[in-house]
Amino acid sequence: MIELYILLVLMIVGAIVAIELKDLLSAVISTGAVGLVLSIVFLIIKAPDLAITQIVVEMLCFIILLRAILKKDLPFSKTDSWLFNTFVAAGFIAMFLFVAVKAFKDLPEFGYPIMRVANIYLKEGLAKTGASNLVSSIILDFRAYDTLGEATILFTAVIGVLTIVRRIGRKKKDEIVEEDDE
Amino acid sequence: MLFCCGLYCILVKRNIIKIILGITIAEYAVNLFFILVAYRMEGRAPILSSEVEIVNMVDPLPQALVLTSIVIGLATTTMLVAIAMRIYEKYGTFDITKIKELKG
Amino acid sequence: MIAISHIIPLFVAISLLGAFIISIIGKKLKWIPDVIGNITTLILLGLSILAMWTIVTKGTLVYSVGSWKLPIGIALVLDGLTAFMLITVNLIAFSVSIYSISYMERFTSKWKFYTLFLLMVAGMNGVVVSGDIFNLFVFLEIASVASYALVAFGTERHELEAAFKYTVMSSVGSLFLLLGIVFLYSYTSTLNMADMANILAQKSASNITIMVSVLFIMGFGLKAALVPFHAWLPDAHPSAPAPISAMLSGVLIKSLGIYTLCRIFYNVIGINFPLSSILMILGTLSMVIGVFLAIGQWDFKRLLAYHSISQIGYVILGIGLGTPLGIIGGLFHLFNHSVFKSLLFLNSGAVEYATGTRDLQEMGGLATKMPITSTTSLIASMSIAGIPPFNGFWSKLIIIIAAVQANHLGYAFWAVLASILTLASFTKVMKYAFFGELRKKWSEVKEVPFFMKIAMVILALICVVGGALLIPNINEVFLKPASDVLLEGTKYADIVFKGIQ
Amino acid sequence: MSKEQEKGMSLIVKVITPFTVGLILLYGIYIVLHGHISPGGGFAGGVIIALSFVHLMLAYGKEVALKKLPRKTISFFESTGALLFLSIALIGFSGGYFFLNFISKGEKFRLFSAGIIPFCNIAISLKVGAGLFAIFIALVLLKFEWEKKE
Repeated sequence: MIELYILLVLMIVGAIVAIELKDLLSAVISTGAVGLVLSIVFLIIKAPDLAITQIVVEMLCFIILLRAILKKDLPFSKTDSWLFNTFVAAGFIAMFLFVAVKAFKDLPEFGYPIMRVANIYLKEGLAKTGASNLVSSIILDFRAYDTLGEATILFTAVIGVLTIVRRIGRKKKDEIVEEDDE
Repeated sequence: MLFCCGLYCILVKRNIIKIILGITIAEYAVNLFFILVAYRMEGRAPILSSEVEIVNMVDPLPQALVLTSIVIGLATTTMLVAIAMRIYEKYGTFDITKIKELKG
Repeated sequence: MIAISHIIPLFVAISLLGAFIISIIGKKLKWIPDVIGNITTLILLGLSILAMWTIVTKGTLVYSVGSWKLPIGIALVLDGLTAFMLITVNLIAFSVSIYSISYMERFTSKWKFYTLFLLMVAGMNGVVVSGDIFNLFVFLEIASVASYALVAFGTERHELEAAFKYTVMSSVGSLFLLLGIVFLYSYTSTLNMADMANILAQKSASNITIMVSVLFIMGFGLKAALVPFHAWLPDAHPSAPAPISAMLSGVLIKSLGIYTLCRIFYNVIGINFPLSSILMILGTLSMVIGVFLAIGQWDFKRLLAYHSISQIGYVILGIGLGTPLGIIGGLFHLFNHSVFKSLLFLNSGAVEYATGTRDLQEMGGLATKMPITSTTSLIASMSIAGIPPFNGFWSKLIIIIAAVQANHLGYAFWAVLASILTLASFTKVMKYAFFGELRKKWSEVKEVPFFMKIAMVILALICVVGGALLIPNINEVFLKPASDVLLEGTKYADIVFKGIQ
Repeated sequence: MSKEQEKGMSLIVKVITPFTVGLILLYGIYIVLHGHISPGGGFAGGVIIALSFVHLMLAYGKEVALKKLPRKTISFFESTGALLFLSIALIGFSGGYFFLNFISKGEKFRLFSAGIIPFCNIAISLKVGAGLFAIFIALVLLKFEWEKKE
């Protein structure tokens, strides 16, 4: 278990570094580091599917973010008048943590989940779907409808990105603009 | 904890890219939390094998859900990056204090 | 014979099918997106009326996807509230899609618009029919992601900025929701809402319930733009193209925010006193602050957006009261608000289409040039301000009566005050935009194209006859089942389990 | 983006890339096809496939990559993947239930088993791969045009 804790601390450190760094490039890179650590954590806590997905998604995010900031690492405007804002945020977070800690006590103990429904999956999954990867059998059979939604979200995002990068959005009145459909 | 870091970042920072990073980190945090609550001591990965029967597998359901939520996060991030890049194109800055055409 | 419950997944499947087909062939042929978009929404409207009929004759229906029985698979539930929301969503979607045939000529890439539009409708229908909490979240995200893109559709700088703000706030809201779902899952170890309600009822109230309630109020409050979380709405709604503003303001914030809020608080967690008073306070705050902010506005669409916040407050107040009359009033006002607010946004779009401005001070005397637009918007304004024969009056009246009956005189007072202020601000709109002297600038202005007129007239007719929904017989069919669902509270679980057999 | 980068990276990268791209693509396909028996699945595989093309593009510049996979083809693949997935659902629907697992389960632990799951995986991977690559291209091209303007 000790390695899990080390990795978690690493993640938190990475996140703080990512937030506090002034340079955008370094910030993006340390976010990438957090993502990679996350995928290792997934591996340790026995979720190989997630580890694979996380690592590739992380790479893609990383590349896209790099694209966005490349050659744009302008100096920040260092206005320090955000002190008030910081206090409000810190207060909010403290409150949130307080409630969360109270709520954690009611959760089942770490490492011993209830697993009511999950046991059904574990017992009958193979017999009913024939897939030995239970995660696959859940996302594509028991809960395939969710996956349809998930695929649709990606589809929506693709169309959305294509929509946003259009050159000319609005036609001027009585003017024929050539449509730039790709 | 990580979630709070992300939240802090969103609330405090005034740079668009930083906000995006904050959202990403907060997403990681929620995903991680979901998997952690489903972890079982001495658990095994939920993949059956033909030779040995494995007992004490971890809960596969949250893993499936987190898979979905990772993809949702990816979709949101790409949308945000696309909007951010267009904003940069129009305004020439990522600093949100300088982007203020709309009030309230 | 195919069982009637098979219509439930069709709500999602048909709209997705339409979206995918448009995205494949819509680029080549210009007329395809219009035709498919409108046919799809028409079919959906028909199906939702059929669904309503089914509810009345057969009662609640439950459909399990992939033939997996309840706790394992995903269940779709069709009950009174669902059918009510389906009709609202699809009615507005249909009229908006007719309207956009002409209006969206102003923008490039119409096929992208229709694809995103149908995806958004699919998302909303999916949210409404879902009986599974994670599934609800997934479809909520579909609708949100589509709406982010639609807000930025014009790709002007202020539109992009509004879209960014909207996206950030809304994704924070989604994160809160996801966190809430995680807590619920680890506490009950199930995702089905009915099952969850059963388990939560067995365990006594605990910190988890409080935590989850807080998270859900924050999350759904962000989606529904209740007052402490409303900052994105006045930017995002005016920036979108007019049909989308109508959709966003008319149905999106309701099906994503209010419907889900009601469903989870009433049917899963179970409403209790502190929760309902929080809802009522939030509702009243939204109501009053929204209307005060609205009075000072000169931008037509921004003014409407602030009024949306205020009217959402009415709905939440009515639902938060928790008495039968209050819930009926809240739901009825939800429907009415969808109709007249969409109509007003369409009107503002029509004015913008004809004159090119949204600033009320520049308009004036448009009534002579655009008779249909001005008549319909007169009807809608009277309706939103609560003038007797129109539908807005009845629903506000019911909410206020309910508040008085429940001994919440303070809330009733604020509701009346907000209503008066609404009337004042719409008098201003009518005076500056449509009546008064005709300015020289607008002497060339023409009435909007045919399809836009049709859409506006349909909605205006509904506004006029909307009050008739209260006549007992119709009421039995339309509103009663919906409010019953909320009143039954956590008995929801038993009904769903019964429905599965 | 400077001219140099439009053409691609250095010689070393260009020589190595053909090998690695093929391997990455193969690995992606492997992950997709074995999604139901080992970790992985449509999403991971699809992303890996997209990444292999992204890799090609980074190494050689956009012309080569776009020649291999023109934009029309991408958007076609994407929509087809989505439709395929929906139609799997609808075929099941005709058999009685939405998303009914209508193909026989087959022998356990073999490649051809588990009913509709492999097919779903393939559809999703098509969609995800093409979709993500489309996003990537859209963002990259946006940047090119913008820099031209300056």
